[in-house]
Amino acid sequence: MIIQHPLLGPRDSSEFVYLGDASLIDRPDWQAENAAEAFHDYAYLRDNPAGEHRELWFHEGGDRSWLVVTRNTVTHEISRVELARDVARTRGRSK
Amino acid sequence: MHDLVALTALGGTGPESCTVGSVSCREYPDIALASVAARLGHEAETRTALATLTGHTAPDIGQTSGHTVKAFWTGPEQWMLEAPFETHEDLASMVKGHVKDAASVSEQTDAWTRFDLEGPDVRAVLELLCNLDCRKMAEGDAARTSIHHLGCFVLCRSADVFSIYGPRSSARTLQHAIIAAMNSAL
Amino acid sequence: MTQVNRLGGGQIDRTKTLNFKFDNRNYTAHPGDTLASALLANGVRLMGRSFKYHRPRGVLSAGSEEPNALVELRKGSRKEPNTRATTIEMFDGLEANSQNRWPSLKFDALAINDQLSRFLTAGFYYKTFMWPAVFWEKFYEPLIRRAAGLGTLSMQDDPDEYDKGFRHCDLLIIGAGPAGLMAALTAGRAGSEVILADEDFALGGRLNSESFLLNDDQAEIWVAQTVAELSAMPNVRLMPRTTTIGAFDHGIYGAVEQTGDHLANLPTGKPRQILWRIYSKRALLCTGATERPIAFENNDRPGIMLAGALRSYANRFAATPARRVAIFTNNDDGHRTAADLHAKGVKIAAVVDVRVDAPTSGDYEVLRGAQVIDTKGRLGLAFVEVGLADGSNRTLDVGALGVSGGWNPNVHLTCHQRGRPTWDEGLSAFVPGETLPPGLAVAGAANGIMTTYGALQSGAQGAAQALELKGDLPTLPEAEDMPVRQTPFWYVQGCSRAWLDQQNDVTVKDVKLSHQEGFRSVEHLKRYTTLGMATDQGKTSNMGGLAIMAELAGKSIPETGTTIFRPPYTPVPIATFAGRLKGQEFHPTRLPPSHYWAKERGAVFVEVGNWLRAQWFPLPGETHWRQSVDREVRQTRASVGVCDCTTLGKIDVQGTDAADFLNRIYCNGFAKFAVGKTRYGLMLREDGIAMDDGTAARLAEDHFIVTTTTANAVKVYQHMEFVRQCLLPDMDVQLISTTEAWAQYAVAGPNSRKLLQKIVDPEFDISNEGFPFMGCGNVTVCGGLRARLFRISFSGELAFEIAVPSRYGDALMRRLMREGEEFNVVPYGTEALSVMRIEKGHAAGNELNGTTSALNLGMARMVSKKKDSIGATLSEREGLNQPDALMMVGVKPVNSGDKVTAGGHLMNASGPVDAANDQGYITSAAFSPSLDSHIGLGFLKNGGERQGEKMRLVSPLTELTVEVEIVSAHFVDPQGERLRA
Amino acid sequence: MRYSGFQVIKEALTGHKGWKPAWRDPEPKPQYDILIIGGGGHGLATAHYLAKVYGHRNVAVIEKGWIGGGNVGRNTTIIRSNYLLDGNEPFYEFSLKLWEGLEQDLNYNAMVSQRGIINLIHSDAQRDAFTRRGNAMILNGADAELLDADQVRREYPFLNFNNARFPIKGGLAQRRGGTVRHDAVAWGYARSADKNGVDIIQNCEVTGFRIENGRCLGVETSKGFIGAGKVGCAVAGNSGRLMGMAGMRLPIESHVLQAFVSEGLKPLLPGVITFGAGHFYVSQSDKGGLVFGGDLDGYNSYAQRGNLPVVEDVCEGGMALMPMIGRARLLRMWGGIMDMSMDGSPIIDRTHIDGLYFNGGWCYGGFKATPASGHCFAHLLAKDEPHPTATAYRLDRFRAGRMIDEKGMGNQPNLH
Repeated sequence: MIIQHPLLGPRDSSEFVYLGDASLIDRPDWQAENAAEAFHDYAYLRDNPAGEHRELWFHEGGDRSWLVVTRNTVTHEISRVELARDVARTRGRSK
Repeated sequence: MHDLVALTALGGTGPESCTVGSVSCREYPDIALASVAARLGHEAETRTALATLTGHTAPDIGQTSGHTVKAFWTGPEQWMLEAPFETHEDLASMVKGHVKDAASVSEQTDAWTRFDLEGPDVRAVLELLCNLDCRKMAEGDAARTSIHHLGCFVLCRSADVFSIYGPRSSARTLQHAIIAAMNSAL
Repeated sequence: MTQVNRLGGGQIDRTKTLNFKFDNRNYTAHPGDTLASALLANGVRLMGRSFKYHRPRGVLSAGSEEPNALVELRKGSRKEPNTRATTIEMFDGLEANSQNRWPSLKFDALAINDQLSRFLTAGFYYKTFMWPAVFWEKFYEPLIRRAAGLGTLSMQDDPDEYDKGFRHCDLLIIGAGPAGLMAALTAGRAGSEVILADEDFALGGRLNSESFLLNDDQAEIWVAQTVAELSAMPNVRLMPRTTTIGAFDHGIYGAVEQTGDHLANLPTGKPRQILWRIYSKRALLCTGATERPIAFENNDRPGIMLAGALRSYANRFAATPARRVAIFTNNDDGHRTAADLHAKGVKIAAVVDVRVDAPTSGDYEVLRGAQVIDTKGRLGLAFVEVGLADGSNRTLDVGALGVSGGWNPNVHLTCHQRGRPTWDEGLSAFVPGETLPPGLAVAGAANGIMTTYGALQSGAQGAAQALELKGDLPTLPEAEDMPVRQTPFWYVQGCSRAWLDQQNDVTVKDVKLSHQEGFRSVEHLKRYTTLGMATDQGKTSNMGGLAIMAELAGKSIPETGTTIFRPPYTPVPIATFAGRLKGQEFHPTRLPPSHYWAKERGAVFVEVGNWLRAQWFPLPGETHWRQSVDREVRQTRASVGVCDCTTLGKIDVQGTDAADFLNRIYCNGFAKFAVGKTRYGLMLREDGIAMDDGTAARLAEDHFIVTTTTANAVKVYQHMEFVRQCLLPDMDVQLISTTEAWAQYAVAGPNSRKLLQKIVDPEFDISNEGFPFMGCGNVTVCGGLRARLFRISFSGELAFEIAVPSRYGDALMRRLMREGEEFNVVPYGTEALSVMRIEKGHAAGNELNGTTSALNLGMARMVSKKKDSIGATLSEREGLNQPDALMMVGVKPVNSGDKVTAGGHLMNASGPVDAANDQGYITSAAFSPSLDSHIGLGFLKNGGERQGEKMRLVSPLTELTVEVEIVSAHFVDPQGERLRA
Repeated sequence: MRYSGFQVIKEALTGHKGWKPAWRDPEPKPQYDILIIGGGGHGLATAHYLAKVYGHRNVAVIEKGWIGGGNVGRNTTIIRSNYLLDGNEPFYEFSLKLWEGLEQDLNYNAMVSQRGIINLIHSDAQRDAFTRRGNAMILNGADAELLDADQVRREYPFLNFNNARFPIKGGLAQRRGGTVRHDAVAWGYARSADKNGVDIIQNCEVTGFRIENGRCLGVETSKGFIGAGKVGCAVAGNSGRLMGMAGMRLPIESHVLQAFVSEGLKPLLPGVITFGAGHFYVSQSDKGGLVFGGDLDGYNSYAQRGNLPVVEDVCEGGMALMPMIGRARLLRMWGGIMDMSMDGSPIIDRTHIDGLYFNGGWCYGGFKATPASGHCFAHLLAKDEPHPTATAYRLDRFRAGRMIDEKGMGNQPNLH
């Protein structure tokens, strides 16, 4: 596969390491009421869609960026690639 | 001045080199390296500091620039600086002196081994080594890629001169891969 | 032997004669021949035996679709079984042997299977060989295995080199027939980066096999001119002998170039084959079509082949299987073969055409509305039995029969991303479907355009569209443009032993049985009968089987379905996919800075991941490794030892938020600790299980050096980048690995300080007061070399780790040895390192095995509840906090001299020994010179409470039971006085 | 009709007129006691044991395509019970014992071939881990044997002992391990279940569940609504898709695992061989093909196809371990969809919806588990309590912190 790196352009997916669903960015609040339940769902439950999937790839053999790749799990078509750091910020993560 | 004898990454007191057909491969130990990563919110200062250090604006993505001290892009707001070893052995602290708290600086000199490939058919060798579109690479281009399972930097110095930086501890493996490709392609 | 069946003309170089051997007989050939064409020219029709019935077989085709003529090429370690004679480019000295026969090709004992064929129908083995059960492995299976299989491997290592490479292009053109050549011309002249790949050694495709004209010239002349023009273009790369094997995601194609297979010997350093990963913006599939046979009784005899193949042998290779031949066809293309062979002086006994309105094509007899109903000839075709339109029979006395059932477009690569071809009524064949691999277009016969002019035109248009070229296309040569219509004729009614899959011996009868037993979906048919599962992947057989199943099911062919094709297009040597990454080059080898010095010292080395580390340093007279290791341990604990620990991961963590960042990464507190200090840290995975441990040294307010275990260096770095970029994007932290930049040595033992005081420059105070336990800092050594010093200990002794730039690592080690002589310094390897850490009770890889929590490791109290750190929350789940949870303990044999086995399980002193009573297991074991006893670390249920308990350590696997006592994991210096000395 | 050598001869002599379809092709009834979704190995095995062991005859198996078309039709056919953890080993040993009697049980020759399996050892740490595993196997009543380097060399002289990057230091062997003709497993179970009255309904795709106040009443299908007292789902690979229709999120990701077969060769490999320093395992089929595989492609996928990097990775492993296969040709590659669970172990359990039961998360170990999975799922469906060997395969084990993590990789499915 070829991932259109937002900074580097087309790069072979073999340069990347795959982690999984991009929802791993949305780490729950450790002090919340239902923290235990929330962390269980966060760590273990997946939508696992047959279709569009937002997922995390690490450019190990490149610039060491984490990317959020939107890829169809049936056709492997990639429709969007973003820097995970930007996505994390838009999803309200900070320090 | 200390009296410890340095070894090259290949384990010799001097660099190794070999030639196949029109292409030569030379180990290049006489280089000092330091990585520079801009601190959050200090990207502009860092670039300015790099400009004064290299005498050239900080290189853009996939680029390299500079004169005695050269810089090439390694990641978002992150660069690697190159300078002659004999004059800049302690490059990192010199650079840190310039960038101060605008950037994090880390000595990288001996993290890497460098091989310079030179010759008219050098690109025929490179296409057996890495998936970069080497035929399209021009002077000043730099990219990280994987060679023989090793994370390497490939820099295009001129039409028929390329530098390959690979992990120091795997210098033997990298050299073997390069020479095998030279024998195969040439 | 002379080339009795060599004809005039053809594209072979008669000025050179090549010698070759088949089944140890000598023959001659010419450059331009394949093994198959050369054998035919030499009057050899019998080339192989079939898989199941061991029927005599010759060539069916003239290309890579060949199911029959499989041979063992070359000898010794270079033997290649199952090699298609039709694609072997002739070279001088070639040697090949027939396969799957014994004792000889002519007399094959297992031909008996042919007599037993009525018992050996499709799937018979599912219904028998069941009693008695033990007989299967002992008797039935070995029998079946020996009969099955085709060629034999040499069982020797493949001595050849292979390569892999990468190429990039705007347009990849797959197939260099009329469509491909015209496409290349169009794209090449437009200046695009073009790769034109073809499996054949001669570009031109079918044009090389046809007699018709392009622009009033022989087609081969136009081919030569076009190839010449293309080779002169710097932007066009011609890749003959290159099979495009697969269409993978996002325009990446796999292609195998046969760089050495046509050579008698490989030049040194040159690869036999290269696997190219071709990165294409667009691709054009111009792979032409494959002729399909007609099934009739005994249609598999040597001499019976596809009519187009017969034509290829005559026109391109100037060879014929016989001087007197017949044609069996349902379409006009069969007549073209007759005409061409007739023109070459081959006698055409008759053209048997199933059509009553068949045309007259030349000066020979055409039997209209006739069908071939049987054939005779044991090792080669002798007679053809024809059923005539009037119901009477005629016997033709011929040595060869050309069969044409029409042509199937080669759609294979269009299916590689699971696209399904669609049925074309006019052609009665499958053509490329709606969903193609993105970026791929199809031209020429592969797209169902069956005329030469149409192929040329669609090639040019295909290239223009793919590259969005404006302006006029190159002018096309004049070429035949006869509309082609194929009316299907799959098999002759009433036949039963009529072969569909010739290699796997699947006949019309088998398909009928499969239908009768309910295996009616195409996939069931394939799997039950093995139709299309042979080395040719059903290129000539799938359609026939499918058509017959459709007829039996009373459905149309598209209703019955189609089987899609998978990569590779043709079989590829496993070595080609590995390239150079074999033997010692399988993985990179990482050498620590002291490697060359250690080699001089005669160290014994061991692989630790990709690292090669010194395991121990034997001295003259030491005959057993234990002697060396015990000495290294004793000497280190008694005085001082040095060990290269460069392999530990080192991550440079900088930034104003570095401390907060580490506080999140480690489960124990990290917020406040002083510059110049080092702290032990435990990292959890988010699931609360220990990921890795190490130390963090604070060199400055905003600068830490984090160490990881050797094994987890890469994983931990990824994890830290994940937390930095995805979870804490606004923290000011920068990370970079510095593992290889610094040569780092552990200097351990009561005299380690004394030794280092001779190395570290005097202005640095490393006394216990000036540089206490867990201290760290920048120093200089040997008169000014920058270095880093850490006072940390893995061995449990007073110890330091000293780091200098890697290039000076060798020199520093030599200096430590020289300056250490007065203290009787000893270098120690990974074994002694491991013994000492077990004695000290430090957890390592065997304990941090991915299933143990901080609690299991006895560090539950380290997990801070006052902060948010990775893994803290999920580490509180009840399943991980059972009262009888496993806890790390030490074990000691009750009877000194008894051995402790890592991997042994712990059982109560009495009671049954089984899984239900399992109490725990031993992770690490060693002989401790310090305690003069074997000792071990392990995990024991409720281990915290069980010190002093006697238990049984059992290892049924190694037939061992030892009585052990549970003790503290800290065998040596439990109070840690030595560390602080 | 009973299969036997005698029957084969009789039919041969009478022109094979008497062979009947291996299973009927019925239309679905409106209501069944138990409905199995998924006509793969596990679903068909469940039906067989439900009928034969637990006496349930009013059972149907519905399959969206043709039976045996899922992973049972596209795997590397290995059977073994060389597991480490208490949650797993008894179950897989139970499975191996069922394999050993399968053909007589089914009256179908699935070519269960116990020619042994060996996991090679390349480091001391690996030996320690395999010793612990071998002991666990024996303590659970399975067979295991620890071989040293010389023993391995004697049994497998063709392995790379002379120029290995990671020298072979021994191996953990299980002599009772081996291979089975995978398609025949599906067909044998189908034929037996059908004989015992189970309806096998092909080309019948589930489009939804009918769930009313917390209870599952049946399924909507391409052939209309089918009612059932209990519905068991056994569609590993597509578990996410199917259970999604019931509104469930699972601790499972779907990944692609590629497998490969070479051209047919005369016998050369004694059994199953697993490389310990790279991603490669191999056996040789009765037809002579080398059947081999390696690691997952590593990304979520339902595409049933993979990409080149893993093909290369697997072949690199093969060449590193046995350079003699270099000139054998890779004939065919294919990809299967794996239900990769969060700890690498399967799930056989009730769901929070009454009458809806789940069997999945088999990762790439599903084939060897087929008989036990069917038997245990049948037990659960028939008795509403887990089979003694499958008590650990709970859906809620992650919430409880009772993972069954053989590889110690944690909650990252593509690492298991």
